[in-house]
Amino acid sequence: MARMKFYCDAERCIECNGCITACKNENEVPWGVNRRRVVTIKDGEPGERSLSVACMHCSDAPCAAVCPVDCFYTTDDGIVLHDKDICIGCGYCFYACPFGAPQFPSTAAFASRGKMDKCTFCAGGPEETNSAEEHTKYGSNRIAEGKLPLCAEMCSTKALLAGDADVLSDIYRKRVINRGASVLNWGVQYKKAGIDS
Amino acid sequence: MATEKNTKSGRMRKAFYFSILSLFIVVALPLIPYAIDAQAVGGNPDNVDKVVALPNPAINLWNNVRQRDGVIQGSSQVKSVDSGILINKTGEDWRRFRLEKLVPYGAYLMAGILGAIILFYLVRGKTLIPGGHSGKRIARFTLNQRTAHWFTAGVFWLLAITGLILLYGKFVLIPLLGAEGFSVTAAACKEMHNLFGPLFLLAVLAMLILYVKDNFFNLEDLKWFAKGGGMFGGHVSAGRFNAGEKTWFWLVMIFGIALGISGLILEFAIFGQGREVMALSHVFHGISALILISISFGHIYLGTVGVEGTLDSMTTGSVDAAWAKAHHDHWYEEMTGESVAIESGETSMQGGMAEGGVTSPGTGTAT
Amino acid sequence: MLEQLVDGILWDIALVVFFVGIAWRIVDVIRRPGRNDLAEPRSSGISAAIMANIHGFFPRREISPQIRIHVIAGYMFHLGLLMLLFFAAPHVKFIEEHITGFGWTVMPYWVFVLSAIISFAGLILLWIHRLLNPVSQLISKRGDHVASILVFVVMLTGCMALAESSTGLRLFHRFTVELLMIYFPFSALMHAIMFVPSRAYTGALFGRRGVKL
Amino acid sequence: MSTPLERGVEMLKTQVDARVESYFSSCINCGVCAEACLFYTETGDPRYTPIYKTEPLRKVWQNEHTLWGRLSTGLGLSKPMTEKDLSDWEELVYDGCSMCSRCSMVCPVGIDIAYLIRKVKEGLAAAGFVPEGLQTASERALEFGSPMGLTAKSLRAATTALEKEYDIVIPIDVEGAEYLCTLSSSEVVLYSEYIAAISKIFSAAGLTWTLSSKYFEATNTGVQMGDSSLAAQLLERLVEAATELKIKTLISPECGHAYTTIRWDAPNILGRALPFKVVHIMELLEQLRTQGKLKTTCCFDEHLTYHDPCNISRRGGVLEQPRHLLNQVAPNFIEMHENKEMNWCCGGGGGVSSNERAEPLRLKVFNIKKRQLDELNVTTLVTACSNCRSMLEEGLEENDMDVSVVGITEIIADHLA
Repeated sequence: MARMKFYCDAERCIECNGCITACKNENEVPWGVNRRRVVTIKDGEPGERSLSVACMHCSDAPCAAVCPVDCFYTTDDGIVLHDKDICIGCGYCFYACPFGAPQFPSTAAFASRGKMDKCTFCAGGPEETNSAEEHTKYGSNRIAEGKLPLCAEMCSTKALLAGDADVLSDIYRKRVINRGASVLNWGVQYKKAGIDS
Repeated sequence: MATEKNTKSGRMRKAFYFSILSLFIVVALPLIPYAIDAQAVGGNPDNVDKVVALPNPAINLWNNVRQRDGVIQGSSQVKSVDSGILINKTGEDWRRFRLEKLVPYGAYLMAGILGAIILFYLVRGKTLIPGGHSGKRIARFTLNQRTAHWFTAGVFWLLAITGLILLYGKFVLIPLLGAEGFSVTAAACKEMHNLFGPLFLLAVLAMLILYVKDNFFNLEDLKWFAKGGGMFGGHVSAGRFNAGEKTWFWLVMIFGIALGISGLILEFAIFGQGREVMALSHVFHGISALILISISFGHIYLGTVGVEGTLDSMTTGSVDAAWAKAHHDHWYEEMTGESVAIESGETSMQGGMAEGGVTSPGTGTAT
Repeated sequence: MLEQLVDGILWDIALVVFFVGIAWRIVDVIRRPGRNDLAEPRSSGISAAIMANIHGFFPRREISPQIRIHVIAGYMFHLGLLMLLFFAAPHVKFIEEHITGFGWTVMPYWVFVLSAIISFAGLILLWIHRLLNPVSQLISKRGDHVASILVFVVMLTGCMALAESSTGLRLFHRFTVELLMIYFPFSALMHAIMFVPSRAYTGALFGRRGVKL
Repeated sequence: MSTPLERGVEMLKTQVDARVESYFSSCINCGVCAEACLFYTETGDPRYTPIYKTEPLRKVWQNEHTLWGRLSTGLGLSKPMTEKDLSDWEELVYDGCSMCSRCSMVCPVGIDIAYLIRKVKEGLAAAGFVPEGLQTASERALEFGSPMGLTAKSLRAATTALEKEYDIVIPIDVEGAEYLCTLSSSEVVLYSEYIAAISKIFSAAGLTWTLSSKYFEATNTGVQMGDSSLAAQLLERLVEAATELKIKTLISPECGHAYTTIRWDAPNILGRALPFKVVHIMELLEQLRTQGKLKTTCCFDEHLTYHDPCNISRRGGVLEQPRHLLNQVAPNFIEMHENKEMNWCCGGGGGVSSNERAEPLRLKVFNIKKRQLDELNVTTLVTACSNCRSMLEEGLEENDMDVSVVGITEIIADHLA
């Protein structure tokens, strides 16, 4: 049984925002809704890094925990999805999520929040698979077609990886070895680069 | 004229019951179909399989990002609230607070105070007017004051009910109605809550203007507190409002305004306020709401079944002279010019307690 | 099933009762002896009737202090309600689809919220005042309370359905509206229409005598 | 023979016309009218709320003309009217309402409540629930032609006395005179100065005028107690007397309800337009002034104010004339705070004055007038209605206020050039 995850390699991400474009295009999300975003820290300084962030499909998702109407559920692939027919747009998941994944289409000034929208790992939603309704509500369902999320597929530097956690771990392990050091030992590897300073 | 009066108050009572009934119907009716199919299906099939946790490569990465204080604030081409923030640290604390503190302790608080009131009633029973009605009436509240009071009360309860449904529905109603059914209730409640919220702030401000005059504390109130509002015997004198009522008034003002402001911050998310601010306002909102609701039980109890003759002051606007003499002797003196001899024992003690109790059951159990 | 009932037959019934009922009430007034005034008038009764209808919207300076709450709450409720009724997006859409066939500009969401809040405040104030003020307490009939509560319920279900997320709530709102429409012609709610002839009659009577209402 | 109750209810049923229907259909029981009614503001008793006084008629309308009413009557659920109701409302309507119609001015949906009260009175009168003061007055009016029981003889006596006193001529029964002066009997008994005054003014202005010994009474108890048939009888006599003398214009005296009755209601009660013009004495005086036939000298220096008689100003429409006239002779004329169509009633209109039972209430509600006068501290109070005049005098005496009450005509007469 697979468990789907994203992994964004800060060493590779070049902040091209291709993933965002791919996502928007594939899922036709409305204006103001950004299921994925690229955050750059130390922009233009030594040690600049970029990360492509979206729903991380947590194993024990905080959003699901706080949701007052229980609209979240986890698929067999470990993808965290939600039911827009149940969501009441209270915004609690947005407060709780560490990654700022939940998005709300603000209807107007005096925004009463609309239904929450977030990255579905291109796995659609509770509606019938690949139905028109599913597409309008949740975007495309590539997983059902045996494909991975388009953002990752599109990533030109292969910084953004999507797929089964184990596979990702292997890839990542290989990279670390090839890179001759772990991204995790920032201190060792990048002292000269002065990330810590 | 007497019959006249009865029919009048009768009409009023009927009108009140009718309105409450219809409000209940409004909230309950749309649920029926869901309740039925919830029986059939038995909860919703979703949110099942919890997955075995395998280590995720991203975990280490994000842990590192976390530890690197100060640099979680980046920039992003995506322009929206908090889009530049790499990771939201307050989220977890807020979630913990809501699920592990607010929900359980709120429930304990309300249940505790309700229990205390019931216990108190069983022990003490209704506080009667010593010597019964004198027939002489003294004007207590003006029409405007009463209107403001009932306006506030009405809006308060509408908000309280909808708010509590949103807070506890997940644990109480979802098992009954299923997620779909409850979603309908919750959506309705959210809309009502949002629409009536601003009204409550206005109502509270109106109350402040109309009632603040006689609600400033004075030395007499120290005595009142010292004697615990007469809970432990002894006569407690009081002016127009006793210390208990004053405390209630200021609680309503402080928590009411806190509720209103935090509510506005939560409702109108159009001024770019971030998650931290919202989570914080939510904390304030929840705490103030639960405190006000719990203490209002005491207030309602003492205003209606708890103390004979108190309700009149808010319905007809006048009270029986004997009531005033027993519970607000100094006010009685300034209203009538007669002086009141310190009565000993039971009656006056109950008298003191009558209004004093407004907060005492609350403080009794909340702490 | 429930949907067909509420959206279909019940709605049609409500429409018919509403309009036929109102028409019947108006005819009921007209067909009675209106006894045209034989006394030779000082000034035109018709213009006075029209003026009376206009002046009626502005309380007389002499008693406005005593009736401040009636006036303020009354205007809050009625103006708010009119805004909601005719300029709320869903209503305009509905009218366009089911009645007129054409629509008009709708108010932005925040104006909607504002008018909803205002008219709720007005309605609650008016009703509480009716219950507390000894005068209106004495003269109020059962119908007045029923009307107040019914309107409140309709507005409440309306704002419950605000999210437009569930059919259940929408149907419930429409159901209450239909109840209101059926109740309207036979209740004090008729004042919404009858105030016009009433003001006209009185205005004419005083106008012909040279007194401005 | 039906019971009084049935007679009353039957009569009330016949009273429901287009206006009543529209008025009751638009009433929302807001209670605004109460704030305009001196009987409510001065007593604070909600039962004096104007619209509440129309309850009997409303009940009939409810049961006969509304769906719910018909349903519940059909099912026998509606509470039928009782003798008790009628007697209760007799007191409310005859003692607690002076038909001043101030409430009609403020009703947000424009209900003419006085009009409804008038119809309630029809019902009560038909059922015989009328205060005995009014009852006897109307009997006297039928028998002698005047509620005070004055006859032509007593009129002659009065006029001859006046002629001696002021050496003036008071023409009686002069055929073809231009003007016929009608009187309210209190003007013969209490305020005969009025008769002297008009005689002076008319001779000064050179008008031909006369009194009628056949029927001189202007007041109409039928209207006061709300019995249209009686009102019609009395009016017929008046019209007959007037037509016999072939006069062109009938002058309504300083009496409120007399003016509204003859000028505005008579044609509708009789169902035909009158063969002569009807003017109030003030209208005539103002007309003479503008024609230059009425020259006055200065000055009446007293601080004075003018009390609008409800039936002449609010319900009669004679608003500006008294002001113009007073400004001629009285430089210190000041207005009351609420005047013209929003004046406060003296408390004795609508037959309350001839109803002894109502006296305590009447004097209580006089407080409003007292307050109005205290604001102004005037020494003289001018009015144009002998009924108001006697009510005001009583009220002032009760509150021992040092204000003298005068009829406007006399002031003018005293200051003829």
